[in-house]
Amino acid sequence: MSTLENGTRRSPAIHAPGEREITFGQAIREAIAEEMARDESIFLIGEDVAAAGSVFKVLVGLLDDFGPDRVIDSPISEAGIAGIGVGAAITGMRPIVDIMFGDFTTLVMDQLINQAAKTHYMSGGKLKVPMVLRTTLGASRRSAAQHSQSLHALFSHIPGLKVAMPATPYDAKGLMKSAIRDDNPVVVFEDKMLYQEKGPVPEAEYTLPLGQADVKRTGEDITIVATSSMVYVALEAADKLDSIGISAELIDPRTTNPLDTETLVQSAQKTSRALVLDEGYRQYGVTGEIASVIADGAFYYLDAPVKRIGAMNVPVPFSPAMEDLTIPSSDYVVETAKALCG
Amino acid sequence: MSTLENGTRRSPAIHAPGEREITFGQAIREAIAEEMARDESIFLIGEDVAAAGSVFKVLVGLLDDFGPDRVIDSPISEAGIAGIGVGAAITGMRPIVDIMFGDFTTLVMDQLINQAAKTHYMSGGKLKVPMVLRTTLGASRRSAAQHSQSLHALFSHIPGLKVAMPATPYDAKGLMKSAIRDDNPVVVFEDKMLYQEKGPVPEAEYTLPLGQADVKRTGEDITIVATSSMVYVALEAADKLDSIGISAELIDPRTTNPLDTETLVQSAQKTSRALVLDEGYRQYGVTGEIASVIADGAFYYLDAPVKRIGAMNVPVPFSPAMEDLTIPSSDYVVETAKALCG
Amino acid sequence: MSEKKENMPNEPGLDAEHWLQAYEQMVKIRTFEETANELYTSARMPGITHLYIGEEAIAVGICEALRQDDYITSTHRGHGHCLAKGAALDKMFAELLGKEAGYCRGKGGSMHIADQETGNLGANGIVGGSAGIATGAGMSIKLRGTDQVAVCFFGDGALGQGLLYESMNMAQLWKLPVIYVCENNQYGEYTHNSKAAAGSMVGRASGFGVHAQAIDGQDIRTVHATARLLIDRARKGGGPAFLVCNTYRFHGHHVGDIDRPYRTREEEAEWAKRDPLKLLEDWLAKSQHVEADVFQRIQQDVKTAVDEAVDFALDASFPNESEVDRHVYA
Amino acid sequence: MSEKKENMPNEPGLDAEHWLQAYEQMVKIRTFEETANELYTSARMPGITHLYIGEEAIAVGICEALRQDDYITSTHRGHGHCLAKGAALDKMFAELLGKEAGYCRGKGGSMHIADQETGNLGANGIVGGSAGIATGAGMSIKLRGTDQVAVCFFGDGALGQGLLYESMNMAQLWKLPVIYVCENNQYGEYTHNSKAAAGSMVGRASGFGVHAQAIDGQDIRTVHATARLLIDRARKGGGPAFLVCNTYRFHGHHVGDIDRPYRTREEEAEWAKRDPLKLLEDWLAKSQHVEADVFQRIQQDVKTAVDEAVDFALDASFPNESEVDRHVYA
Ligand SMILES: Cc1ncc(C[n+]2csc(CCOP(=O)(O)OP(=O)(O)O)c2C)c(N)n1
Ligand SMILES: Cc1ncc(C[n+]2csc(CCOP(=O)(O)OP(=O)(O)O)c2C)c(N)n1
Ligand SMILES: [Mg+2]
Ligand SMILES: [Mg+2]
Repeated sequence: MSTLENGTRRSPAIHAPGEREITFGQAIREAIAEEMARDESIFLIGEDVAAAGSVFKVLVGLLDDFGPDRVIDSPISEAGIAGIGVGAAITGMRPIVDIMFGDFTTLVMDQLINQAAKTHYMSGGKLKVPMVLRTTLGASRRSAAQHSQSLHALFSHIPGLKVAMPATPYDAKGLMKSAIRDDNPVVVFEDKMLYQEKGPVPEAEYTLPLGQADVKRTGEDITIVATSSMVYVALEAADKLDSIGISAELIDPRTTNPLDTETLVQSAQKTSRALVLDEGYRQYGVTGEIASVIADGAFYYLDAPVKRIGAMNVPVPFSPAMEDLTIPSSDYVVETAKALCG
Repeated sequence: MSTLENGTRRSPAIHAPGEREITFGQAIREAIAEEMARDESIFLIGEDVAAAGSVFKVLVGLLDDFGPDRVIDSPISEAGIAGIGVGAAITGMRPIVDIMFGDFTTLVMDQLINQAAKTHYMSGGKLKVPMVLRTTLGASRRSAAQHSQSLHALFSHIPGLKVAMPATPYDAKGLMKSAIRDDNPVVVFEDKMLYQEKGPVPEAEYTLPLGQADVKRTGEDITIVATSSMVYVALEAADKLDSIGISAELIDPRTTNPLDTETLVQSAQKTSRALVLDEGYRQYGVTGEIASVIADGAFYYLDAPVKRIGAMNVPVPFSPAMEDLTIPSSDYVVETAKALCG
Repeated sequence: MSEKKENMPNEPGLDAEHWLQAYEQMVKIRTFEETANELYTSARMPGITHLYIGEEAIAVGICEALRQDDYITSTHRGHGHCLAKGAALDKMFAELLGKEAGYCRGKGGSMHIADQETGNLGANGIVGGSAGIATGAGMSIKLRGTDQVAVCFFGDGALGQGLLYESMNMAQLWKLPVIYVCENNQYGEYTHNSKAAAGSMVGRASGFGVHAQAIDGQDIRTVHATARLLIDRARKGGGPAFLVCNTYRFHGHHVGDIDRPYRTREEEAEWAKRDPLKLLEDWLAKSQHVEADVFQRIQQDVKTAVDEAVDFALDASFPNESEVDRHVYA
Repeated sequence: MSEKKENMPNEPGLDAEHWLQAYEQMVKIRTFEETANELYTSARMPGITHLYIGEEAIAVGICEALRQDDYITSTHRGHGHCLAKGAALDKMFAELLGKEAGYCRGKGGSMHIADQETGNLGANGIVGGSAGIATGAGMSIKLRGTDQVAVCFFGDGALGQGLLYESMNMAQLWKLPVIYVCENNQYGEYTHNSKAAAGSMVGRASGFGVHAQAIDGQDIRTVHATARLLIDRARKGGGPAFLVCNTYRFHGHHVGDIDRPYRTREEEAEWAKRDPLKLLEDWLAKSQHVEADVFQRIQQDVKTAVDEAVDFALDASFPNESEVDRHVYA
């Protein structure tokens, strides 16, 4: 996926003939299963992850494959299981802690920010915390304000943590495997609306480095940076832009921390225009960082200000009549891009 | 403080003759005491806030003045007292919840983000949460990674919350009073290194609006935006820049949310150069938002990229030999400003 | 975990009329929930919702012992609490459908219904998330010097949340008038509480010095009598209490949880015998000689009211687009 | 809160030699802490620190019952735990002074000393913050199938943190080998625990089904004997335990807390009579006929070692500037 010939375009959801196609959810499961088979120190803990295979059914089958010692249903104790993750990681295990909805990560902040993220540093490099916290992001499920947030910016802010937010099944598998192998606490955000999304995933084993952006589509006139499911919104927008003669390059950072600033800046230097798209709240979030990085690094190349599109700065409303307004749409991306290129 | 004649400069710590001068800590106490005397629905709750007057001694005397029903020592239960704050606020009180160190706000994230911030919206405007959460920020006390963070960006990201971060005694008093009177949850971050800082504070009552930046110093060549104690670092830098013929305008947003974007952008449009200074971690924090706002709003006026200076992206180290390196210094600000103006 | 101390407190001496009113409330919840389920299965309701069917005796038994100015906090499985505390059917349905006429103008939805007029401080999507809020309401009552009481409803799953213990500790320290009601319906989502809660539920609260007891949550007379005592005690400054009501949700965790592979049909059948509506009906018929047609009339009246409310909600309009960024700040 | 069940378990039949070794460990901690205090008052130590003086019998009594490969988690008042688990004086002082030779290369300081070689998973600046970590270590032990044990030290103030209850619940559910040791020194900072902890400390744990008891924390023989039993039980799969050790910190909350207006000099004098070092000395002298000069020699040897360690630390160099952004990521 990561090397595309100049000028070609390929949606992450469209695959070459003969390639195997699985869903995003299957890709996550496959990554976890492969890693658990490879390394006995990996275990998974969370609410309804074992018998029920998670509320999103993403983990179905793992309990059968690895047994109840390694796939553990926990009480509804987010802080507690995050703490268990940290303690187990420090003492030789590689826990995967499952936090059902990203909104509930508010309950694990102390364990993540003050413990997991700082243990390696505070111990002068002696202890390490090879732990994955996987959780979700994304609105539009009519789940209202406490089940729809995209809180990845909070974690991206904290040194000592890494943050991955895959958009495609291919990226999901490759990044999850790397996250599990990483010796640091890595938070993986999965858009719950993507679990059924299909895409090509090779049978052969592979991993993707954390910190390497992917050019999801090449283009000449404007750089669109998009994360997680916003990649699909951006692709749709790119198609529409294409039809009016604007060629958009689409870059998916894939991890916000580490952030592949080089790829972002180079693209903006090439296209002279940039737009950043992320489903987190717009204010003090991911778009601010990325736009700043580009506005700084490509300053002398830019023909227009870097624009940012995020979730509307409101709690996510329940009513369908309102919820969809809070999420960036491809039309809005097109409008913004047109204005920049106009 | 907020209206300064063009060209004059006045350090927030320097006052006109005859004006009363008190410390930042006294200003905070005075604000709380005045408001508590005015409005019986205000109460204060926190760890060692009553008998001990807080570990920073900022609240000494309040217990005597208002009694143990309104100045309440709590168990070490940050999440619990934040929850109590929300519930009391919904039912007609105006709680001030004291979280001793900003680092411990990681424990109240759910109550702040999922409850306090969203209650008004989720209830369709029926319930409101007039609550203040006061806490600290700032490093350089040799307190190491769990007692030195400046986590205000995390709260600034969340719609429904307001965030104030006063730099001077004058601002501290005026903003604290407004925070207490505000019908929304307001998080007030006080730099613990500023409590002894003196400055002019009128005897007469006043409040300062949340969302209005203050021009702490006017200038022509570069705009320096600085928050909380970074205002002092910026003032020092501005003096040094002055001596080499660079005239810096210093703007203190005073609240990150709401953010007075107009004042920021106008200043940058005037000076054509901008630099943003904040003690939070640099990545995905306050500097990213403010730099983006300026880079966007002043795009066609800027002669150089907007630069950001934040705390180094590392957990705060204990050793004095390292800790000071992580905090922005006036010399570094001068270097950066010189490079921008060069 | 087996702590069914089914001690029946002194009969409060209520007459058949009172119990028929309680019966009507239970029927209202039951019918509301069945209708909500239909709205879901017929794809007329956005999202999902969690049905209270089977647990009605708890909300009604307790809320009938409360005054209008008393407070409750509720959960994701909150319709029963809202209705029992006095919410109107039409605004409830309107909220479930995301309409502007709903309790929260469509912003909250099923999981966030709040209504300050009936003292409902809000349902909550965060398990255990309202323990602090209810305790804060108790603090507010104490500071304002009124004799209100706050009831915190939560499920057995919330026993996993540390906030609950922080809250109970403070409520006991400061003798706040808060009743913590654990609706022990045996499961948190798809996990039985024997796999989630070690030790004794009542013991967890009594360790903090909080008066604690467990009762049969299917028998509204037990629930109500116990609630009266505890609420009265709290009102008089006797401090908080913790009440485990043993119960069962007759449906799945949410409307989409149809197969329920995590529990047996036999277990469900056992509990179905202890349907709270049926139990009250039987008692009223046997001991109070209430005729069968009385129940039928109540059911029919409720059905009519529910149907009207649904029609109202279906016809009601969605909020205006301009509504979306209102009420972020007060 | 008064739960001094001073039940002395069976005498483990240890000889004078063993107790002299324990005595030396206690003296080491005492002397370390007095020296740390001096470093502070003479402005040679950056920041502040929390002294363990008065509580030595707990750390030593428990750690003497642990193997090197057992784990502990510690607190802001952590020097005693670190030393009792086997930390070296010189690296401890070096860390307190922010030197590169310190346990954490100067990055952690007094509040964050960790040493994987002695199984010390780290002191913690967040009250109660290590409850989850210790429990995770217990989980790790269980999954790896070893017979190690993890001890979680915390103060009475940590009883206010919900995480502790979440952790104990899971430890009990899964029978994890974790001993939760509550060092009840009566105060959390400047607040007496009668104002912070309602109910019964042991009751809080036993509510979760966790074996719980309270003992005299000043008598190392009681502490050690109890610890041996509980640790042995945990090692054999008997599950977690909760142990309240009643004690007192002889100094202020931290080195800068000189006036201690929140407690009386009389109370302090009462507790001073129960100095854990003195108690052991007395017992050794009376029952084991150990001569006074033996204690003196131990004290002197320790003093010499501590002095050497301080000199080492004072002479040691600060970390290089380039160290500052190392170890953010592994
Ligand atoms: C903090 C938190 N964790 C997880 C969830 C997901 N969740 C929703 S309901 C539920 C089960 C709650 O069980 P219980 O408290 O017993 O209530 P019941 O559904 O049985 O009425 C879970 C885990 C949540 N909403 N909040
Ligand atoms: C979560 C958290 N809240 C508050 C503090 C500030 N604080 C540091 S030590 C302390 C008192 C702790 O009391 P206790 O647990 O009894 O330990 P002791 O100091 O008595 O040994 C407090 C409140 C903290 N470090 N962490
Ligand atoms: Mg349940
Ligand atoms: Mg203590």
